[in-house]
Amino acid sequence: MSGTTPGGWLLVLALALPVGGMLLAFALGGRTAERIALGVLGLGTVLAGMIAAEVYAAGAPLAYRLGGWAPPLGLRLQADGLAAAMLLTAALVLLAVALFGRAAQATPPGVQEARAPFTFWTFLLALAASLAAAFLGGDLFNLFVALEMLTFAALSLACLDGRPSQFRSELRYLFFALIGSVLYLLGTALLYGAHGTLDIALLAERAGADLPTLLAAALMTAGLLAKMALFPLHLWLPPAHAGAPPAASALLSGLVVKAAFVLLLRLWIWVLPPVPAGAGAPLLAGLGAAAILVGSLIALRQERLKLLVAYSTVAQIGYLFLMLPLVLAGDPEAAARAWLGGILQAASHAFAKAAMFLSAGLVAGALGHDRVAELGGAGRAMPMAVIAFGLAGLSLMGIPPSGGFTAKWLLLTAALGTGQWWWAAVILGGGLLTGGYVYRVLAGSLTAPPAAAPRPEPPAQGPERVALALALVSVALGLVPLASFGLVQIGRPILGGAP
Amino acid sequence: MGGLVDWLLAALVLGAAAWTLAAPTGFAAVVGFVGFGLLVTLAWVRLGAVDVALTEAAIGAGATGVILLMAVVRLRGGAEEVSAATPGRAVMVAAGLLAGGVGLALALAVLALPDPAPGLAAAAMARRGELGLGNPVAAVLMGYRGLDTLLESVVLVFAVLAVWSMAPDRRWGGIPGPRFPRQEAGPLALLARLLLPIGLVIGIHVAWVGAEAPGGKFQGGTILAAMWVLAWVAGLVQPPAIASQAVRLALVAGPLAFLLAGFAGMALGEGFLAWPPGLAKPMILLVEAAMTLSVAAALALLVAGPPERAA
Amino acid sequence: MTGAQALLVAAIAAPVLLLAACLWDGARRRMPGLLWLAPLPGLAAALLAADTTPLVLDAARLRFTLALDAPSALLLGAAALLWSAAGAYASRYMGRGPGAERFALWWLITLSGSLGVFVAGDLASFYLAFAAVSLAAFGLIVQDGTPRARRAGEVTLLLAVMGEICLLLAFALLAEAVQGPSLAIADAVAALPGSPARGLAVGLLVAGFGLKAGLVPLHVWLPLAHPAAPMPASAVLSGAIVKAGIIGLLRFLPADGALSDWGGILAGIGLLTAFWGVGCGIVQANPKTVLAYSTVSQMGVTVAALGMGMAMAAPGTGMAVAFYATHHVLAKGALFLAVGLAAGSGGWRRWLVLLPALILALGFGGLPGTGGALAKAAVKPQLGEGLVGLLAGLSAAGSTLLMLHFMRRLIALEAGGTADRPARGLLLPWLGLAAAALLLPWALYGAAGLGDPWEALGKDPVAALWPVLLGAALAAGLARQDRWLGAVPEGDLLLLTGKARRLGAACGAVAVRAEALLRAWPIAGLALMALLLALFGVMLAAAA
Amino acid sequence: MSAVLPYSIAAAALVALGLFGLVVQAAVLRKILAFNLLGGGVFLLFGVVARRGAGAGATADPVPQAIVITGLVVAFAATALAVVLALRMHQITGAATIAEAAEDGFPDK
Repeated sequence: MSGTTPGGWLLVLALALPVGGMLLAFALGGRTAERIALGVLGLGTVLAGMIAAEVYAAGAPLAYRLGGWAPPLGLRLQADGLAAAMLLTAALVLLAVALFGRAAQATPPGVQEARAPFTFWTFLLALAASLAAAFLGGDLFNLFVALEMLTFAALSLACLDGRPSQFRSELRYLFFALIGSVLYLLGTALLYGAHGTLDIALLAERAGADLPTLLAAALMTAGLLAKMALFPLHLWLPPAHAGAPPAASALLSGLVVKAAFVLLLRLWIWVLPPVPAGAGAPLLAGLGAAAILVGSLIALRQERLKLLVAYSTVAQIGYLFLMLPLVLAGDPEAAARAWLGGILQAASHAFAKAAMFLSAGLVAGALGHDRVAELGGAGRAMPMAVIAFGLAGLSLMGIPPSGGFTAKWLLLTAALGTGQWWWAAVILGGGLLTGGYVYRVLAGSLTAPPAAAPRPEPPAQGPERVALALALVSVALGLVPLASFGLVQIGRPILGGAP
Repeated sequence: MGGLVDWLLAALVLGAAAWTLAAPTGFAAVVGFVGFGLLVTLAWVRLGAVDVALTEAAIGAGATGVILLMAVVRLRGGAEEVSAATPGRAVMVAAGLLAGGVGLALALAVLALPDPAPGLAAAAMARRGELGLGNPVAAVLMGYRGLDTLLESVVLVFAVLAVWSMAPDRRWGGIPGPRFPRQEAGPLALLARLLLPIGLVIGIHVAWVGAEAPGGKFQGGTILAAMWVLAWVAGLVQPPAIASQAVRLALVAGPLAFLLAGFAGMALGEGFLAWPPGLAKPMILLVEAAMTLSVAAALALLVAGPPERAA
Repeated sequence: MTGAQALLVAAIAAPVLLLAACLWDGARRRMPGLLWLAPLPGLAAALLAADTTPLVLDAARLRFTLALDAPSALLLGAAALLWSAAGAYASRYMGRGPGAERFALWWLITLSGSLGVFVAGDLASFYLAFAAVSLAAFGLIVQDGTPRARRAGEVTLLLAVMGEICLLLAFALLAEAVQGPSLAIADAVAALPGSPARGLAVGLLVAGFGLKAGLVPLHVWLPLAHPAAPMPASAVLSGAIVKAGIIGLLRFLPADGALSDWGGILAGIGLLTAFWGVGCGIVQANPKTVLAYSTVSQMGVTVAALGMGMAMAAPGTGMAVAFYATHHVLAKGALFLAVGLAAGSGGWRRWLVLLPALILALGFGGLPGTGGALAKAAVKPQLGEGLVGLLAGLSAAGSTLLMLHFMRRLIALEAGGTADRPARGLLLPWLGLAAAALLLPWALYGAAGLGDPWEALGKDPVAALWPVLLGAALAAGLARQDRWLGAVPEGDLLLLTGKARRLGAACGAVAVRAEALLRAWPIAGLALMALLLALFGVMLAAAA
Repeated sequence: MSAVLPYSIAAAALVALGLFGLVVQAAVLRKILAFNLLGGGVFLLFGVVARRGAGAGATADPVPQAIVITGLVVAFAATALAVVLALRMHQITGAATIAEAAEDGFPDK
């Protein structure tokens, strides 16, 4: 488990490439940063694809022992199915956002370097590096550093517009994220004190249901929930995600919250013993259910498009937690379904939400506002963006044949299979509410424009295509035969056993 | 009577912390915090962690204290807003109970930690020779857990750029922080002139000895940064414009050198971030030198803040 | 893959490919004129591929299965015919331009789903097809963009999504009941009676499909939506799309007596729906609304026949019900086309519309010699005896009354000038479809294995005739009672939902206020710490 | 080993104080201070863990020590960022707290 596997060097490259790219982009500055970012993210997508293929072909996780030191003393990088799938998702979304940003975040002509574009491109690479570190890390403290990298990158991207009103919401974001980090770190201190290691695989063998381990798990979980904005800890998310420029919002909503979720899974599925985990999981899933219902209800009543999409993220995060009690219920078949369903939900939401924020940004940019009640004419002026929003909405609702549908179907049957029908009710009710807010936007943008309104400026085709492509990927995930998703099961510990 | 000293120190630490929370003015609170940092430094010494004590003194109390003091001067007023936003008694009581509950649970968990404590002291001591390092903490930072250190030095670059990016658009590329008038005479100027050379020597020394004795790049870099801040506040030096290529290179030199050394390990040694046998010590010293430069530059620029003036 | 299986694929692929072709501007501009072509492979499949071996792709995990049993083939053929005729009608009716192109897109999506439900052989593809036909119909309904159409579309969409939710849950229960990974409908139906959640699953299926088929009280969207859509869309909505619900009930509920208890319940709901539709329909002024209520009533009869068949475990119920529904596909579709023509023609040409319409209309009451009479004869084994027989006869009388009311409202539409001639592009599809509705049942009766049509009609002429006469007499008696017109609004029971809407709005307001409170910094901080301690406590308690 | 008991209790109490301060103190500067107290408690806990693991010639387990050094630098960077955000907010809006305010809206672009 701790040795380097064939193909392990891919993991080193997947992490070192964006780190090095970020440093070079920062040093060289200006337009070079954009060029480096596009190149690195393109290469990163290839690497992520190779890693996924390698894991799938080997049927076992890839691992790399850093510096030749074996855990517990040394660190290792590892890519199981979960990491490979999330890495690939992240790489694709990052690349799409980079392509989108070529128009929106170009350095203005006549300037050598400008604040927003330079920050955007450098932090795009920074985000890629942070995500790679978070997905591939095999040590809980190393993952803490990755979380901190992520916080800095995300915060700066959220601040990109530099609007005066933004600093307050970003401070709220920063403080909450910092509390989350510190609680997480506190947990690692207890775990190290109790077990003398922070390596996940070793902890999985050593951790029992003792007092320090349980408190550590509670602390780290609370910290990660704060970073994921699980209801009712979501105070910072709507203003931060809605206030950022579209390209940044797409990353924040689509990817950043997922990184904390992967850490949460590492903690709950790998480290924690099944009995306490099984007892705690319904609590988390209950909050997830509340997130789905409250978040969707609030989204339904938002007057601003970007806030609506942000609250939709609050709701969709809730779905991720429904998988916990299903995976931990003790039925291997249902556990495999729920596991796949949860990860598919994370991936398809990443694509769909990125598509939604990008197209919402295009619509808002063209109309000059993002009031939901006054979207008339948007469908005529930019059909591609509105179609992208609609397709992404279908995926979020769980309408077939979308990735969201397959995800919800898997969670649904797992819920029924383990006799936990109440989660099924939540999944379905959430779908209905989601339909409500997606409908509001679509119906609004398909009406005729008010007579007095100026004709909206149609956006450039390129960004519109990117948004549409992301939405199509989110839908196409539902057309992939389930058997090909065996990837995500690789390396998942079967309940009670070692990984 | 070590026990009594420790109890006293712990009580003082808590007292300073309570003062920091309850102090009537922001300035008093920050002063309390600096005191807290110094007391915690002593605690680290008592806990046998001299490396941490140095870092705590340099960064925890020193550098943090400096930016907070500079902030408290600029953050004036707002008393009404603060009192309006302060929660009512019910929330206070609830917060007290819940925070106390967390503290209590934590204390119980610490007491329940296994005895003898599992740990990696023996392993870390045993294998530091392979790196040619006498200081086991340095062996952890540069060897066993090198990736943490690499990523953390990258975090510093993130932080600097994040701070810069808070500037208004038109100030991009300009000079960070306020301008301090040049002090030809007076205590500050004297201090700066006297301390500067000594500080530089101490900083480089601390960074240098880190391989064998307590010390290292973070502590050394912090001392260097502190010297620069002193000279800046005394008006002797100007922060460089953030568009300057030299500044950028200084910031990324450390992590970039670490990364390259990592790949060298892939080519020559056991893998990424492995130090090639025989070359370990010189390469580590080289990387540490670059890291010291980058840490000093990053900390100094974090203190200076976002660009506020045109270059 | 055999040729017959290829036809099954083509039935779905044709509209999907045309849809894909719309990505090109040239194809999109021409698409309104090509709509009539899209269902033709489906028609061919119905004629040539019935009862072929199911086509199974990716047998490993997620099975994608196409299958066509005899009852489905019957309905598929009729639906394809209606879609083709209505497509030709739409080509002239909708004209050209962006509006017509948009209409064509929605049309093709709906069409692919509408035909898909007949040939899908596994739960996943059936659900996909059902979702397509339910949700895309929205686009057809709101085509005109009027507030009325929009409201109708919204109600339809809301109920359609709720129907989808019922079905999704039901399908999940079915998939759970099946041993092994198979998602084939046949396996699911076989496992249903023994499933632990049998009652819930059947209830959800009835709700989901009944909603589409317009069973009371889930019918409220139907009289709103069908009249609001443009004429050709109304025709397919009432003729073909509601049959997605019927085919669902037919294919998912075993008719072999395993669910005889549910058969009785279905029969009851069906008969209630049959009379409800008549009662609400005869006070409507708009002929399209009258037709929509007639659809509600007719679907009630269809479901009643199915329910009685399930209760009695009567052999051949599937075919009989499908035959009854097939007649309705053609005749109701044709009548909607007639409404669009009646206003635009004058003089003697008006009778080209009114006369066939009258015959078709009376056919719903069972006028001897019509296709409708054969349809009634087909379900006689299920609905012919005792109290149920009497009720069925009374409902047929009601249908006669309702359809005569429809004819009166149709005639009341302002006639065109004597020189106004209906466009040929509208007239030919109408006449073709009307002829098919009158004649095809004669050809299909024997082919469907129901016996000799002449013999069936000759068997009990009195029982066949009294409902027609009673209905006609009632119609004559009520001929001048126009003051009741408009007494029941379109969508009758929908009136009662006002309170629910207000309650929902209040809940939303409470949620908004509560959420705003939770977003206050100190409260969120308290929540974080409380959550931490709760989690710790729960886990500690479980571990101890 | 008894020497760690006072610091264990101090660490737990610091965490409680820091959390309390972060939740109830309104002024941004006080929140930043509270965050640092909270962080100090966490690091001190690592110190306790390190001390408990002393042995083999090390006065304290070097691994937690290295973790604290890394953590201290990260915490400083976070503090610097928070200070800059607070200063910019104060500079532009004059605000000294992050209480929800009416103008937390999303102005038209």
